[in-house]
Amino acid sequence: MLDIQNLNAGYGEMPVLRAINLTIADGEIISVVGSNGAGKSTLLKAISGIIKSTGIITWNNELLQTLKAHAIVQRGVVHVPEGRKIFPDMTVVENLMMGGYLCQKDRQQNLDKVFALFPKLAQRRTQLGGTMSGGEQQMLAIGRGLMGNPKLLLLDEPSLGLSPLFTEVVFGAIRTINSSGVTVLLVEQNVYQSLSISHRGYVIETGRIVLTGTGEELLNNQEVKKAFLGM
Amino acid sequence: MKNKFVSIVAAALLVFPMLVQAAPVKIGFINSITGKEAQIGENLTNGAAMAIEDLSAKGIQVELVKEDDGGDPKNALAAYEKLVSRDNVIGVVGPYTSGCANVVASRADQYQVPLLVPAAAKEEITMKGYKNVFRLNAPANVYSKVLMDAVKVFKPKTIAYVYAATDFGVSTVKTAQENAAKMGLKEVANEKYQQGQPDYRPSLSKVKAANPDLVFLVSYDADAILLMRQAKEIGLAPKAFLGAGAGYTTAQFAQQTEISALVVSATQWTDDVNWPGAADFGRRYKAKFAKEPSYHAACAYEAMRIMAETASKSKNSAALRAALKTGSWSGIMGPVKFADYGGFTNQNNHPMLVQQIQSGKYETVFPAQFSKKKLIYPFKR
Amino acid sequence: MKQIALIAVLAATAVSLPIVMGENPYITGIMISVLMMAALSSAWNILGGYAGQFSFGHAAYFGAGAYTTLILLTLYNLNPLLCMAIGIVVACIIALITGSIVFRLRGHYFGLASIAVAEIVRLSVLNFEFTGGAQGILLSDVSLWGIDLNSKNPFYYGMLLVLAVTLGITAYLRKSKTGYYLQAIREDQDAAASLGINLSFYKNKALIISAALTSVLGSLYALYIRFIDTSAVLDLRLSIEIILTAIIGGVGTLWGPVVGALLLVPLAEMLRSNVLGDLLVKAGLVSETSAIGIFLKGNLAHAHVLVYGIITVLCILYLPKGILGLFRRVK
Amino acid sequence: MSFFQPLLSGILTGGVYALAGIGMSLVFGVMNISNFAHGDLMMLGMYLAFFAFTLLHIDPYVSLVLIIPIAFLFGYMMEKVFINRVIHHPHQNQILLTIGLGLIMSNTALLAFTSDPKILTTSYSSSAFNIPGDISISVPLLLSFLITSVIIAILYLFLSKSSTGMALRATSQNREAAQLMGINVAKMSAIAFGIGTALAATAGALIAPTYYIHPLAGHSFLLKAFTICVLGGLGSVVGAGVGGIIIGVVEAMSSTYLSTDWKDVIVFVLFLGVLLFRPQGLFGKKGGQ
Repeated sequence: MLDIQNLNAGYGEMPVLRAINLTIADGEIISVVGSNGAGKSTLLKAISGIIKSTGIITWNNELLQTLKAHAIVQRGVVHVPEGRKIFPDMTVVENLMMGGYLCQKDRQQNLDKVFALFPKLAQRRTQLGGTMSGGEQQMLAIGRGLMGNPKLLLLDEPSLGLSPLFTEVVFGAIRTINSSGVTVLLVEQNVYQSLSISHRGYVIETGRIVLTGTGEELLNNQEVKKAFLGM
Repeated sequence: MKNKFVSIVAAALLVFPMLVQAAPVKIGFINSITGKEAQIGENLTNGAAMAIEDLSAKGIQVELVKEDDGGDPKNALAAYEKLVSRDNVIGVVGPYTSGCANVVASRADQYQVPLLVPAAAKEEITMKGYKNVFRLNAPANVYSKVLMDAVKVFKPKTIAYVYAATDFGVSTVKTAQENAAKMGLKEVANEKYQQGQPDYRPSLSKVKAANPDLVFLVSYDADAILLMRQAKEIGLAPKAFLGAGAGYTTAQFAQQTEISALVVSATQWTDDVNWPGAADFGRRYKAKFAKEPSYHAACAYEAMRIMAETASKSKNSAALRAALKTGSWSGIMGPVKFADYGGFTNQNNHPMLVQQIQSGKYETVFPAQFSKKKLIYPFKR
Repeated sequence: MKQIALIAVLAATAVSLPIVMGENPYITGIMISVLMMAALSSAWNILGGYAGQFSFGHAAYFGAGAYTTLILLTLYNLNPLLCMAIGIVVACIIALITGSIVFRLRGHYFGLASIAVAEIVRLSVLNFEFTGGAQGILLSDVSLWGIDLNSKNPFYYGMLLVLAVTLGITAYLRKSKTGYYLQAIREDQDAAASLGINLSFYKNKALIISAALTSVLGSLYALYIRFIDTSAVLDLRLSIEIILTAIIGGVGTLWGPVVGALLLVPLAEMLRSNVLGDLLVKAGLVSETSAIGIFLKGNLAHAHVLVYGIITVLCILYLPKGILGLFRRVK
Repeated sequence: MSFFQPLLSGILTGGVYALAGIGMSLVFGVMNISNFAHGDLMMLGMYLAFFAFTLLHIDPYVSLVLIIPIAFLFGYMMEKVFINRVIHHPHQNQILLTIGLGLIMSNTALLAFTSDPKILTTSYSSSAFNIPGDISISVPLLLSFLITSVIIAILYLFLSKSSTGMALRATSQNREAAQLMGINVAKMSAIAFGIGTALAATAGALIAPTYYIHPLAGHSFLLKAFTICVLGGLGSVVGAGVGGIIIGVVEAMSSTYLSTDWKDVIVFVLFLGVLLFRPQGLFGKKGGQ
């Protein structure tokens, strides 16, 4: 399980996250929701070791902050970044192979799994990543993340800029992934969709956690309704 | 490397005991030890060091203050001003490059400290009427003059120029064009190049297509070898290759017999010339530095010898200037006298030599009174 | 208030220095070099430090001033001040052409393109006849329009004046609208553009101010040394030296370039002339005949560029924000 | 005069330029650093070839089997000790660091080997053969062109097929995403710099028999290498290869049909033209930042 205590992080001298406490049990889907600039992406970057942080982040009782980013991936914590960040001059298959860079022996098996989850990618094997549409890129990005045998999948705004149709596909895939035993930490602006599929959720505002509860509780919370759901 | 270290140690050891004796006069030496010209600078350093050593063996003591200009005129000026105001030298030898020499020469009359230029070729250095500027070597125009004179008897008709886009290259070719015009030579190609290129074949192909009798070249060490290699490759074979100084006068070039055979070049000095001590200097230089002496080394040796000898007899700059102006010397560079002629002031009317690489060796072939061998013309391989 | 007093003291020291020091051409010459490099680096700092546009081709503007001045002087014997003014115009034209090409580019591309432009200028000067080509231009006159060119003081005060003007412009720009816009461009070009800042206008403005000042310094240099060729005034090494001075002092600070020049120029001169070795011997720290003494005396002369390289590397690794960066308060 | 003579000699000379450009391009792509010490690394290769030839009597082309691993290790260490410490610094600091390292290398070489240029004369140094049409082909240039082609082919296969090669490409396309794939980007940088150094040294060794060897000899190739990698598109191996040949041919053609002293100007104008109208290079793809 992931346990975060009193986490502070930021860029340069500008603090973004203040005293965050958060836990995720194995097999859960957890959402962190909040408005733009609240610090959601920063939280994921701190967990995956892209940026430095103070406080404590442990994953299965191991302190993550002493590890380099690539070593954290090795522990099964895989981060699918905001904006997809796929490799534009590589084909779909090459992108997926990069996702399986650390577990090359399971590569074929994982590739089959990803293609079963997103049949569209199978059709586009040799297309260059940079020439795909946003929705296709998002599927590729998630597929690439799955290639690394994740135990905990960190998803950063997977629905950003997607059509409603693709959004459905992506959230459906997240549920499937979770049911295969992968713990998911989901960061979203699409509050309704993400809380609906989550076991629990956290609301983050200007770098602090202001509210927490089950997905359902939060969806029914007046504050959340007013702030995020326009009700 | 080892040799250089030995020479430095030797020079330092020599300088030290002099300090103990009743303060010998100080002279300065500005040279390009670093920068683009460092290679030739090293030859000058060696020549000057040998001069000091020889004089010391004869009991003539001077204190030498060495300065590096890195080939930058601003540094040369700083070096000269340091020498005259901080070190209080009474005379200065140097700088090597024409640009630096130009700048320092233009200040010599201001500080009234005589400057003896050992090897810079640009004519204007001694054409401005500076009273404190003396030059040992022959200026740029003589390089082409002596080469043309050497081949005049064979009545060539056409000439092509291939030269580096440097001060020396451009000035020498300019005077060569004047001399060629006087001889009625027709210019059929003119190829100026930037140094450091790996491929000169297109230029050389153009020259080959023009089929000249003479190919007049001005290059530095490395590009001389490169040019001649590529000339051989594409089959450029004029009646004569005339190399003006620098790259065509090095031992390294002569060793490349495949490409250097029979190349004619102009030089300030050779070790087989019949000037007093020239052969001996060549031998000792080779023994000491494990390489052939270049004319730059000989120029620096003679300039340093003349400066140090004269300075040790003069107690101040004014006396030194007068002694340089009126004196005459004879040594490895032949007779030396700083005279005013043809627009020059304090210029040694140095007779340049023409040499040809015959069987892998430089042989002096012109003027007749200094040479033992004859020029082989036309060029055949 | 304290700042004004400090500046006044600095100014008074700078103005009175040649009088106090007396006529020592060597020391005055070095001080002229310090002032010139400080001014060059400050002028570059307006574009490189405040607008964040790292030009590696400032030698082109320096050369434009130097060449225009000497060509006009030797050919037409114009008033030196007029020559300088025309030099500024030439530099500004080159700057405008450069700006219209290179300001569309960012990051590495900008730096590389500025080198390419400067190289085109250098090679053109080298190939043309009227510029003296590889032979360079020698100014034979020793006095011009009543100025004794052999005297150091006019150049000392000339360079000092340009430095003061450059620092003044920098200080003014910092507080002005233009200054804020330039700093916005430095921090984030896209964000600045989205705020409605005309990127190309302000970048070109900074470039032209910087180029004009650099050109004046080129003119002064040409009159001071009285001989120029492409390797002295148009070389890439000069551009690099200007940047290095700014970085070592502190990029994007008012006084950084001055501090950088005060440190680097005397250091380079001490290495070049081997004063360092001499001083160690004179101080009795090293015996002249000992192995170290001989090595210092003999080899330091060969190794001074090597030492310069080592200092560059150490500064970039350990002082990436420059000397003034060490003291700058955290914002 | 034949049109094919300059064309051919331009293509062959361009091969060596290409190798220098590819090394630069790889470093540029993976690390986003302009390496101003690249010319000095070429110089390193020249001296290695020279000493292998004079001391060990190994042919300069054969000596590549020694030079490539030595240069790779040297570059790898150089990245570990110096370059990686400025990888997140502003560009200008990175550039000045490489300039400083270049100064250290060239001036150390000056102290160690003196400024006398060394000439490496092999039995084939100035040999050529003629093909119909009175065109002469330089033997050493042809050999080095062939070796360059083989090296480029190997490099291409390495980058497109091997796992490490693909990780290098991934790092060059998106450093942060590569990190999230579990790729050790710091190690990739060191490998890229090692390969870049090995390629520079190879280019130096290949040119040594037809050029001269001097502590500052690499500097003539520095700006050309930059031009080539921009022309071909940053990080594109094939692009840099073609870019090198284009530069070689443009130089040869402009000195044949225009004038020798303006050929460098023409190359720089071409460079600016490409930057303006096709900043991603002739082979770079749009969108690939």
